[in-house]
Amino acid sequence: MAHLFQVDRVKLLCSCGVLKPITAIYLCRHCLKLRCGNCVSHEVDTLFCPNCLENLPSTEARLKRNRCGSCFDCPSCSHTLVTRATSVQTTAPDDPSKTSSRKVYYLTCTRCRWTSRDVGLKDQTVASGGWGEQDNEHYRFLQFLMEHYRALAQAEKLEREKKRSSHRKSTYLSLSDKYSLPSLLGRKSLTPLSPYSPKGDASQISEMIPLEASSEVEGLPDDIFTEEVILSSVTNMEQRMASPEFQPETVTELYPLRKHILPKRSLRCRHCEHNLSKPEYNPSSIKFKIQLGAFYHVPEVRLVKSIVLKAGVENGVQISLCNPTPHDITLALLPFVPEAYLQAQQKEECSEGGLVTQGGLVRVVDIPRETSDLKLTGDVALPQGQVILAARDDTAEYDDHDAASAYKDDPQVVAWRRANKVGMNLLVTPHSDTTRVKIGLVLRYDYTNTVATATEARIVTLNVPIMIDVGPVSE
Amino acid sequence: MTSLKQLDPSVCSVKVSPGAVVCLEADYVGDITIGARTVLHPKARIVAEAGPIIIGEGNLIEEQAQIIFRLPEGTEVTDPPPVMVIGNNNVFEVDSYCEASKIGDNNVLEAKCCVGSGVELTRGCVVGSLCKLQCPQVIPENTVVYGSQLSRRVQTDKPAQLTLQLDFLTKILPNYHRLIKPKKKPVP
Amino acid sequence: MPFYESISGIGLKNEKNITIVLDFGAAYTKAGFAGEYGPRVITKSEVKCRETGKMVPVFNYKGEDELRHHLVDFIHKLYFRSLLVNPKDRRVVVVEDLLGSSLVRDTIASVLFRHYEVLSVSFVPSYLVAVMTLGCSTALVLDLGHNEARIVPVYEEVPILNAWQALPLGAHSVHSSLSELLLDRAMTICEGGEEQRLSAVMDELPDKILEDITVRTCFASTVERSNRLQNNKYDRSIEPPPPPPSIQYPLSGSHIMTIPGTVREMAAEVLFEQDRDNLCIPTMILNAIISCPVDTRKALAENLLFIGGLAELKGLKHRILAEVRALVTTPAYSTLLPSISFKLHTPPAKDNYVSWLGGAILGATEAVVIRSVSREQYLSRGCVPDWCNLFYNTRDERDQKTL
Amino acid sequence: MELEDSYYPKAQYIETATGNRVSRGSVLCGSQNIVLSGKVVVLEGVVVRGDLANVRVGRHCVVSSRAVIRPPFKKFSKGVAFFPLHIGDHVFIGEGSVVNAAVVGSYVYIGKNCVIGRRCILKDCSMVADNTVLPPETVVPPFAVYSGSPGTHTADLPESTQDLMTDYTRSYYHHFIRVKDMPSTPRESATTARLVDV
Repeated sequence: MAHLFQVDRVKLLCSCGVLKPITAIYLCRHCLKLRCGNCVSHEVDTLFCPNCLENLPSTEARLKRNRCGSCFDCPSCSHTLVTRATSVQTTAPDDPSKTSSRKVYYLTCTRCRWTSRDVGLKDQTVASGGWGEQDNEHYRFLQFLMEHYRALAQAEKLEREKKRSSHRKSTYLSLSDKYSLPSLLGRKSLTPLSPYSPKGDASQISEMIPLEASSEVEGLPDDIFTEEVILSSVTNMEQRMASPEFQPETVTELYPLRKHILPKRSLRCRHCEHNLSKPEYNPSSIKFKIQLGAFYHVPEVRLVKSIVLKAGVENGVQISLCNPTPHDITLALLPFVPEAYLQAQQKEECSEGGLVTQGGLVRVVDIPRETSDLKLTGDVALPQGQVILAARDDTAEYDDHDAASAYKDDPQVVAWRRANKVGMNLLVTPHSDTTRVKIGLVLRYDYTNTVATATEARIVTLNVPIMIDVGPVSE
Repeated sequence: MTSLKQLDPSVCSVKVSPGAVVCLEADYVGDITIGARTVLHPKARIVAEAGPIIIGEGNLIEEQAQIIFRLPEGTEVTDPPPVMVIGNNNVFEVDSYCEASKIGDNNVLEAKCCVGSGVELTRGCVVGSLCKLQCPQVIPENTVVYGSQLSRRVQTDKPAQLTLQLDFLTKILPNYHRLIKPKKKPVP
Repeated sequence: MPFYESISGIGLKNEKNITIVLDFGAAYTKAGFAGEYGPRVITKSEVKCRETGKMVPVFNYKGEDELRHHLVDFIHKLYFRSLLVNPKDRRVVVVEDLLGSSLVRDTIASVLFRHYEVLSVSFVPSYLVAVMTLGCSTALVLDLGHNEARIVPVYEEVPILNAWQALPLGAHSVHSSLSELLLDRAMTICEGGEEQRLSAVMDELPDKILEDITVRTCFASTVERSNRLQNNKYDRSIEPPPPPPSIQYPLSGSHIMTIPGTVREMAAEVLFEQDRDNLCIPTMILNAIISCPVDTRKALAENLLFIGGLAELKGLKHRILAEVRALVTTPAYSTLLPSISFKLHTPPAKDNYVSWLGGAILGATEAVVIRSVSREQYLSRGCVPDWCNLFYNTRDERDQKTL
Repeated sequence: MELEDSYYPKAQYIETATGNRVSRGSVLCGSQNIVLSGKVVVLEGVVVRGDLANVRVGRHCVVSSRAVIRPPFKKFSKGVAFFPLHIGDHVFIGEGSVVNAAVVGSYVYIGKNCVIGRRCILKDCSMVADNTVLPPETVVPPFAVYSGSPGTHTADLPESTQDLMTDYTRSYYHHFIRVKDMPSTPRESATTARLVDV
């Protein structure tokens, strides 16, 4: 949805170092830091079928291999299949002279017109379900194989435990056990590459007949040099990969595929383990139990007009600031110096790292710091002084009474004021060697934190670094 | 704009067979013959520039569908002029574009597809939405063309029956739209 | 019904969270759960580039950062579109190529541990686990991948690394050869109905179309026909064999390409043409056997295993075997490998996910618990053990470290 | 980027009491069966087929030029029926798109030149990218972006979609400004019906 207001022209610098548009950034109210998809932990919240929009409990989803029990995809073109009903004339088994009409159902694709009859699947007498599954031809062998290796591994584990209890004097083994280093480290040279050099008592391990190699391999079919190939009867890669276990080669082997389900995701801050976004359970719902998107907690900056900047001179650029919160916001625009900012970040990280090791209870797994292109290609003169953004009020929206008079605005700073929006003029001078101007600024604002635990609203000052892609430069 | 209107005879001549429902509020250019039980929605566009267009029976032509018979640039108009023949029970869905001069029976041109002038649709073919067929070719019977890769397959199902939909539209369209009156004498 | 049954029989029953098995390939990536008999998904190894928004191959990167970005996004897609489980606190088995790049391996580990906070990662060698699917312990594994053909013999469950062979002959080379042949010989029918050479219409064919043509129409010809084709190249008087039928292939709405039958037949020949060092896939097999200890050679030759997506090309296995048998009688090899016979295994899976299946078998056993690097270990060390890193493979060094 | 103003000449649009702005160049067949709930913008060349079945369009929707809104039909063993088509609030329908859906939820964005097949269901906060074909009976779940032919789930929408779409359709309405006369944009004559007085 980035194209709607071209939100990716204005990007916020996340605490992990990634630049993202405001719609992809979150504000953790507990850490009071910006977070993004890159630096939060994603979790599968609920599972649902995207076609019938039914919830699937996770155990059921596991049993059904993440596929819906009632919806099918077309094996030929991947579109959802629909059930068609027709009636057939059947003769009663006891009296061949009597015919009765019976309803039968088959699956058909409204896109490529594939039907379950194409591959010889019998019509079903019930409207939903009843379509069987394909069997893996190697099923029995693989079952044996799995059992065999499982027994082998079990034997190995027992052996290790025996060794551990009998206090051998081999210093190196006990040491490696003590430090619970993986056995990869405990053995020398190539042994770690072989997880199953048979050790221990072979007699305990179940008998398994290995596959035999054969000297004859199936060659090309005889008719390949003479037979015309009908392209539409040979499956393509997508059709094959849609059922990885079977990978049909001709269209006669295409069987209906159960619809793959989708997750609803929730996001969690890695540092404080609080949820940043948690959707409601109902698959059709667009509401959230928890929603800490920056869009709702950080004033949104937008360019008002797309302009082409003139090289070498000051250009007037208008931006709008919008308050999404139900509290008045006092804000100021400050210059952004990437180098200084990065240094401050590093310093902070060091001090934080120290804290973590001292606490030692919860260890935060930090992701590697990202580096973004923070090169500024234009100088900007920011309006001085503070501005108050009116609180968002859905009822007052487009109520035409003059809001501007209520705030004693400095016309040098505020170009216009409308409900919870304010327009501000910036002066941008493009650098000489650039074709596209990017400016940076820091948005300093007073955020009213309404964490449930706090008894009253607390006001904190936040600094949000913002990069704006102002536009191209003309000579 | 309130008085009675009719088609400009200097621009077009539309012969409508009895039983066809042909809305007046569409674009017609040239010599057009429309067969029985054919339903032509408002805002369709039929242009017979190169020669007459003969549309068969039981066709469904939806709004913004275009059937254009136009000679490639630089070719002389021959005498007698070529004829564009559309068979029976074809569907031209919304915003489809057809220049094919030979169309058989039971074909479906889905919404926003485009069939070029050198293409021949035989029978029971389906040209999927947004598919563009421009290379001169004969599409074999029951071929379905679909998707951005213009994948093809042969359908085994019989083409869907149109009659029910046509009956319904025949009943309902006269209530809302001005129609072109059929000729007294059925078109041979 | 195996649809449900396969789940109930899963190992590590005490552990609620089933291990994830990932096999990253240059062209396709296989992902699924341990203990299952097939991967849940085989997907193109492609991600949306963060800058351009275009789909790019995951392992096509300029630097470590880019590779990490690709992997973060790609693994995210695997978890949240296909596997649908929380990555956190779950074990992962990564099927790795022993000859693969260390950077890729380290980055995979870093992404899994740091971004997805997995419980443990176990890198298992693809050649070895592929042999495990056969139930035997010895095989010469030829992996016909996208970029390269690689051989690592496995003897009694130990990969004989010094006998490895690799040549840049993979599906990719078949595609380029196909592209060259088509641009040289194929004709297309254009919008106006006129026939033109393909090269007059376009400079190159997209990879997706080349792959599609290879998969649907190409095959590896027989030795006999191939020889006649080769001879015809040098001596026009020798009759070439009658070509297989050509195919009308619609390129787009405005072009229909005619693929000549000879192109279908010859695209895969590139795998058998000896390069300047007289190397090709058949010689790789024999060279690998020769590099192995004498007493293992017979067993390896009688247990060949061809895996990888390209191995599914029609007639390819047959052709390789035929070429190898012919080659071994030539003076260059007959003295070194006298009276040797070759036998090929048929794995209990499609060729392109044999290694994944091996990983899934291994991942379903207790062994994965012992043989993996846990998150704590990784975070305190900052790297994963690697066989080629002397730090982990020198006894004295290691003893000092652990003391 | 804020939306830029676009202008429309007073003579070419009808503004209703509820604030709908409907181009005179649009075709609303069976207008008694069409409900525009207020502040809906219908641009030139749009076709709405109220004659086939009821069409209800929610508040603050934008229907761009040459789009077609057409109730879907379904065949039964005895006859066919056209189903009513409901479109929610704050929906944007792009240029030249054909909407045959059964239901379009609220806060839905449909791009340019799309085909929404018969009886599709577009849930709230979903999006169909430009040049997408949704085959008949496709369901687009909330927060999904469908694109391609056939439309497949290729991306996800941000959680703030609801407010973005509200803001977008509102801004569109407020930046769609009436002027007395347009500075010479000649109306196309080629596409209008060739009718003459009797």
